[in-house]
Amino acid sequence: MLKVQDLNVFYGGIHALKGVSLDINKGEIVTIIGSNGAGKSTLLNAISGFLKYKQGVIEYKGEKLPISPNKVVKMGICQVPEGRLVFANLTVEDNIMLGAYLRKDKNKIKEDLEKVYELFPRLKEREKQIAGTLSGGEQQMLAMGRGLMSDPEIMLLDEPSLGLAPLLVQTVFDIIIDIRKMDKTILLVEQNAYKALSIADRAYVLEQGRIKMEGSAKYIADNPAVREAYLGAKVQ
Amino acid sequence: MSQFFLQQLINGLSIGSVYALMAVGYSLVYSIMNFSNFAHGGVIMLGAYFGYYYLTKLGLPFFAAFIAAALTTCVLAVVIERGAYKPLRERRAPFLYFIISAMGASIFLENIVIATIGPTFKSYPEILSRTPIQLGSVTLGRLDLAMFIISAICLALLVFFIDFTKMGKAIQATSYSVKASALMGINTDLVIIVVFALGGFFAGIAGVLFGMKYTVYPQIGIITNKSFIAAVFGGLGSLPGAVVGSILLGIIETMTSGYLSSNYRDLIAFVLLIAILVFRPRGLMGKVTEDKA
Amino acid sequence: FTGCSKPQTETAAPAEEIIKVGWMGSLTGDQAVWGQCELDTVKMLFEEINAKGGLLGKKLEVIGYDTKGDPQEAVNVAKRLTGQDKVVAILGPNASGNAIPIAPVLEQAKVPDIATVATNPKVTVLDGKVKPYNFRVCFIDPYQGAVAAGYAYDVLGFKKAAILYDVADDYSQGLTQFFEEFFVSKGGTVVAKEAFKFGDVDFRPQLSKIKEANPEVLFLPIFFKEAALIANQARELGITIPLMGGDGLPSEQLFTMAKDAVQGTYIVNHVDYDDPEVQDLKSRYRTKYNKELELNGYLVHDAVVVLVDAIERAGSADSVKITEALETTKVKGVTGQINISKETHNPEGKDAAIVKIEGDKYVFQQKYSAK
Amino acid sequence: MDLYYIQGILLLAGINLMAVLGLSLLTGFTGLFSFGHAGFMAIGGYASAMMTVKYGWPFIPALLMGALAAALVSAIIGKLTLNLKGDYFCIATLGFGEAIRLVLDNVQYFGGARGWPGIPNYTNLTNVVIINVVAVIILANLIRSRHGRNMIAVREEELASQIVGINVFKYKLISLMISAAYAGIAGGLMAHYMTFLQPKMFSLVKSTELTIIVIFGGLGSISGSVLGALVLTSLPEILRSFSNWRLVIYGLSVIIIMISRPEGLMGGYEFTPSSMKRLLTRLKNKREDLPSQMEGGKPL
Amino acid sequence: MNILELQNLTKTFGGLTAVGNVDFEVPKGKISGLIGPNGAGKTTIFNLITGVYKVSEGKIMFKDRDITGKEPHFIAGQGITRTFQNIRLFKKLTVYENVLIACHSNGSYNILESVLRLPRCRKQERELKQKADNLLEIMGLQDRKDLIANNLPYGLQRRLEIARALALNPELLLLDEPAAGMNPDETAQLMSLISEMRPKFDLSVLIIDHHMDLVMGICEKIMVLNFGCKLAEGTPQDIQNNPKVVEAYLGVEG
Ligand SMILES: Nc1ncnc2c1ncn2[C@@H]1O[C@H](COP(=O)(O)OP(=O)(O)OP(=O)(O)O)[C@@H](O)[C@H]1O
Ligand SMILES: Nc1ncnc2c1ncn2[C@@H]1O[C@H](COP(=O)(O)OP(=O)(O)OP(=O)(O)O)[C@@H](O)[C@H]1O
Ligand SMILES: [Mg+2]
Ligand SMILES: [Mg+2]
Repeated sequence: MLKVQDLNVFYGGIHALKGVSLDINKGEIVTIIGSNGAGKSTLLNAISGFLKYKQGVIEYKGEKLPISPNKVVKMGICQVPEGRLVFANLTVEDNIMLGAYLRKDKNKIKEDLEKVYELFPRLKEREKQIAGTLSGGEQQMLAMGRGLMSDPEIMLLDEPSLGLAPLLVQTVFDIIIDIRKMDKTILLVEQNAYKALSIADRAYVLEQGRIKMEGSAKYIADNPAVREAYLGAKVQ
Repeated sequence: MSQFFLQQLINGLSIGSVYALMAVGYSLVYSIMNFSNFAHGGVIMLGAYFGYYYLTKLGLPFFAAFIAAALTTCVLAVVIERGAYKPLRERRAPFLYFIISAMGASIFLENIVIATIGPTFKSYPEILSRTPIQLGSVTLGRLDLAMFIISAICLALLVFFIDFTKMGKAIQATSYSVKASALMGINTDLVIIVVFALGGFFAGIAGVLFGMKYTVYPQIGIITNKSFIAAVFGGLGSLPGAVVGSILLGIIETMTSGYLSSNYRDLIAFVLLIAILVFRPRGLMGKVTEDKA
Repeated sequence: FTGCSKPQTETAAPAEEIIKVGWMGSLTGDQAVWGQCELDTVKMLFEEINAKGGLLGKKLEVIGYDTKGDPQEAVNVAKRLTGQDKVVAILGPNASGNAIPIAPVLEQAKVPDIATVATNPKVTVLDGKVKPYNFRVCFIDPYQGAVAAGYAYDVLGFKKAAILYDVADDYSQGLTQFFEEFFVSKGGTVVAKEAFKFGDVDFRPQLSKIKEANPEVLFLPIFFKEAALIANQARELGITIPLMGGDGLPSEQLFTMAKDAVQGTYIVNHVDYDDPEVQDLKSRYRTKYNKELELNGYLVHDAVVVLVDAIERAGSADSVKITEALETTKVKGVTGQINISKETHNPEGKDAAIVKIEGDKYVFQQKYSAK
Repeated sequence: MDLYYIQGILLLAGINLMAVLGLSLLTGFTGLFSFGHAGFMAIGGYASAMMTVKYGWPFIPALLMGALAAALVSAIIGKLTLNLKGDYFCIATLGFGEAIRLVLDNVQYFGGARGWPGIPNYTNLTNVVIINVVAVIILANLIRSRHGRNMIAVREEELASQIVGINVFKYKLISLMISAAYAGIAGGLMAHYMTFLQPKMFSLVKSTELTIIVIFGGLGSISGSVLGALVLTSLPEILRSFSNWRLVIYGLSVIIIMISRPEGLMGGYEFTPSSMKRLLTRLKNKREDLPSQMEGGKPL
Repeated sequence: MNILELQNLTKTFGGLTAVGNVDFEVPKGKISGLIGPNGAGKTTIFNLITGVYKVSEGKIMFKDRDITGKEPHFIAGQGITRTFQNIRLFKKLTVYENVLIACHSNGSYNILESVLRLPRCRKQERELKQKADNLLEIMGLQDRKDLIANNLPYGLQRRLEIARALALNPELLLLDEPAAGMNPDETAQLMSLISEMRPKFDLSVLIIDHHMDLVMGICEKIMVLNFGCKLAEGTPQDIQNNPKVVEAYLGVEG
């Protein structure tokens, strides 16, 4: 459904993505793992239309994706960005409602709102709080909830478990599975490689801007090189 | 209440409403772009000139000229945005650069008028009778009343637009975070154009009204400094703040002239401004949010 | 082949065949109308002189620059004119604040300057000493203030006056001070003295206050733009008393901006516009530029007359000799007899012309001089 | 070109430079934007002129007196307003600058709006050049010291500065005071060059002009300020014969510089032997180190 | 011996009590942990200790001296420094400049000396630069010293923040989620770095983090916060086995 081919992205002199190619099929959870600075966020931003790329193609359902974030969203691709990016001066509720900016179906929006509050009861409690003063974890929940409100076909999640308490990390991954059940496709970027691989169908390993490995999540998780580099000497 | 006080109050309100029309354009742009658009004064000045020429040279009827002038400045403001700010935006330059670019634009606009049209004053033909309405011994200019009403209507429309339309919501969101708004499917580039167009529209209206009431000359921009101060007074980026700040500044100025000293009117107004900022660092209605560490 | 490398396309007269004269004044800002008129008048007069064979057999040329009304710019312009362009004399500027700071430049370059409407006494005399290279063809502020006060009190019989002036303007402050001094010394009272600041366009707060004080005349020691706005707003507020002003008021612009409101205004002027002697100049200017001659045009005309006279008497275009000749000037200009005093470099004993606005005319009332 | 005329332009550029250097410390290095520096120039100008004219002081002590006066006033203003953020601080300084002018317009002791002629002509090219050289050295030394770095830190990120133990308010105040002192000296030089002072000379336009020079030259660069002052002071002179069009060109060139080179002429770089060396190595590094950084850099 | 004591510390925002009546000691020379669900008030406690927020009620004692209500820079001068949950570097400056700035308090020359570049200033400047170089060396950032901080990979930015904090010669170092955004491997490296650092710089450390491997691995004492109140306190063992903590925070780990 989403197809990236030979993508090259530069930041000034820095060559951040060097010929990245990947595929995502409908209904899949695909995860990208890689160390800090590997280019994961860069890849998501390129798909979302934030970055001009020199070379390569990004196609969605056989159509070339425009380099314009709002058009990409319109086509049903929604990113939940790294670092939350909530509207710091708006209330929690306003934030969530903005997620539904492009939607017109009032009743369905209401329904989805209830669903979001169900997933994140903390947000319901803080409905009227100014989003900028939420704790780090609360902001992350808000960003996810807001993303869900746009009712996308593909969700691009950039490190959704970042800064979340262990209990919530579990919840977030459960939610991701729930979201998939809602007939959505998910591209998940994660540092928490264990968890990500445990719920994903397929995985890519991104290193220094290049895809180093790809395959089924299980295959990647079992790969000794990956285990050493990304899963680390995990205690327990 | 004494007649004198009442007269000064009316004077203050009418001066304040001129400031308000100008300040709203500032605040609007500030709220999205987070910088003070000093070119606004230049656009207002051109609005006054356009209105004048549409009326006298093209012989348009008043309302047609009025709207045409506002539409022209609309386009002009957008052109300035494209030329002087967009490249900076794409580079994510800090706000200082925007301000300097805006100053450059303002110097440019003022002087291009001097160089082409010339420095002489132009007077609008008399559209509303200059004989004022008498309320006891207090007088109320017809033009002032008209201005007050037009300002009020425009501002009400603007508030409606911002609060109740989808584009309005997009403007609000974009003012908080451009990237996040884009992720919500908002066409942020369009939002910025709309904001400048709106700012330009208001500049045009302000310019024509200003020109009708006073005269048209290349240095009209100077007076917009006052409206800038008023916008800060009320809290930058807040539309109600801009209006309240303007009206208050107008009244403070007139009352200072009336009861204290016209020599030190601006001084007192400034001292008051600084005092307000010391106690309310974000103006009267600007939002105070603690920086979260 | 070598000959081609130096094309002689310009057949300009050799340098010594031209007498270069500098001009400076405001070409931008509120007073640009006057500045432009001054420069145009000088150009017209020089063309006329050149057409008649020039001066001392040489052609006159004017080099004019804008001072933007800014003292610092004025100094730059003076340096440019004396240093770079090597003019023999400078005409203008019209603002006292620009005429004062150029004195050291003139002294260093030994080039004389004839100011047009710079009326501050300190333009030519400082601390009792006359500045060697500064001259002017207009009367000075104390005199103008005295004339205005005297005419208002003695002739028109007003006992209570109000003043509305510009605190940030040198001309306005000076004239206010002298008007007030003379008016009070005659026995009148200033019942209200209100101020505004350059750039203001709304004066109703001050006018409301003036209205409360019930004066018989409103003195406006300011320039025409503000005066027009003030007149309009005063009438709106129901202030019907006559207005009065100095040489900052007369301008064609006054009528376009506030024709009805300024009716009956008395003005202390340098010249009587209806004087038969000025009609010729007026029509020459109108024919050439299709505009009305502004007040500054008359004064710069006289500055040119004074300069030409000095050059002729000096018999040379040497700036020092011109300066010497200027000190003994006695010529008749359109604004009256100009006898430059060696002690003050001012034209002594020049009458003021009182004019009154009636319709779209400045109607001459009388010559008046203060004692 | 005539020497006398060029001298005049250089003198003026030198005087402007003095004020610009001060503003450069405040805006370029400390990140505070001022619209009131003409006000400090005015204070310095009037104070030093008072010393030479009314008390017969010699030139240099009078200049220092002007600097001191400006610094003291700035301390008071700073105490009140330095906690304000961004545009709010701007507007407070704008208000201050206008207020100073308004007060001077009304002080008849100094001639009010009519101006104050007859100030001795002490400023000449030699002393302006010497003073500027000293000013540049002082500024450069300051910037290269821990105090200068603390100001830069304040510009970059206030909260982080606090956390590494920098008294943000104090450094803002110091920066403002030094910058006001520089402006004060510039005012004094101006007074004794023009031999005439008028509040009009210190308008908002003057403040704006100074800020434009700083940004045009490049924020955070002393050499940029020097270059900017020279270029932008002489540009209007060079364009003088274009009369009305020169300010059009001036405005346009400001925009063009901003959009085509937003870091200003010099943008953070300095013309010093060591920096040129550093620049060279940086360029070299870019070529050699970057690939290795991208390819060989092992995470942590 | 406790280096830091919080006594009845309370912070309210409007009606919301972010931190309520917390008592807590940080032992000298040890690594302690502060954990709790999102929004429990951990970062707020850091902000209170470092003076970024004003304390609503209660007292903060550092080395038995009351530092409640003092300015952040003053507290930093006393020997407490921190890193931020959302990295706050001097982004546009180089790595070296970041550390050099933070070294400033090791110098004592005044402005006049710096302007005249007197010997004392020159000598101290040399020492400051030496110190900055040393720190970069120790933190393994020497080879990137001329890079702009913002262009560093995320993990290195965190490391730089720690280096910058160490430049102040702190006695107490507060780390707010130092391992956020790191993968398990990187987290492990960070752990060993912190453990090495502690004795080398004679530090006491207080860490907030959600990576249980890290917290349980290196902390000797842990405090758990929930809804702004203290939920539990003890050794990692105690905490892991505390049912209340498991229920509120840890969850039943898979
Ligand atoms: N705006 C930018 N300008 C310059 N370089 C950038 C920019 N954004 C990212 N980079 C560089 O591009 C590379 C890839 O960055 P990216 O943010 O995509 O990494 P990531 O895999 O998402 O890492 P993380 O896990 O830290 O989020 C890094 O070396 C980074 O320093
Ligand atoms: N400036 C503020 N204004 C209003 N509420 C605030 C402010 N700062 C924090 N809060 C609230 O205080 C509570 C505690 O926030 P804090 O940032 O300390 O949480 P935390 O424990 O660090 O969480 P996380 O692990 O998610 O970072 C939260 O509910 C937050 O919304
Ligand atoms: Mg990332
Ligand atoms: Mg936190």
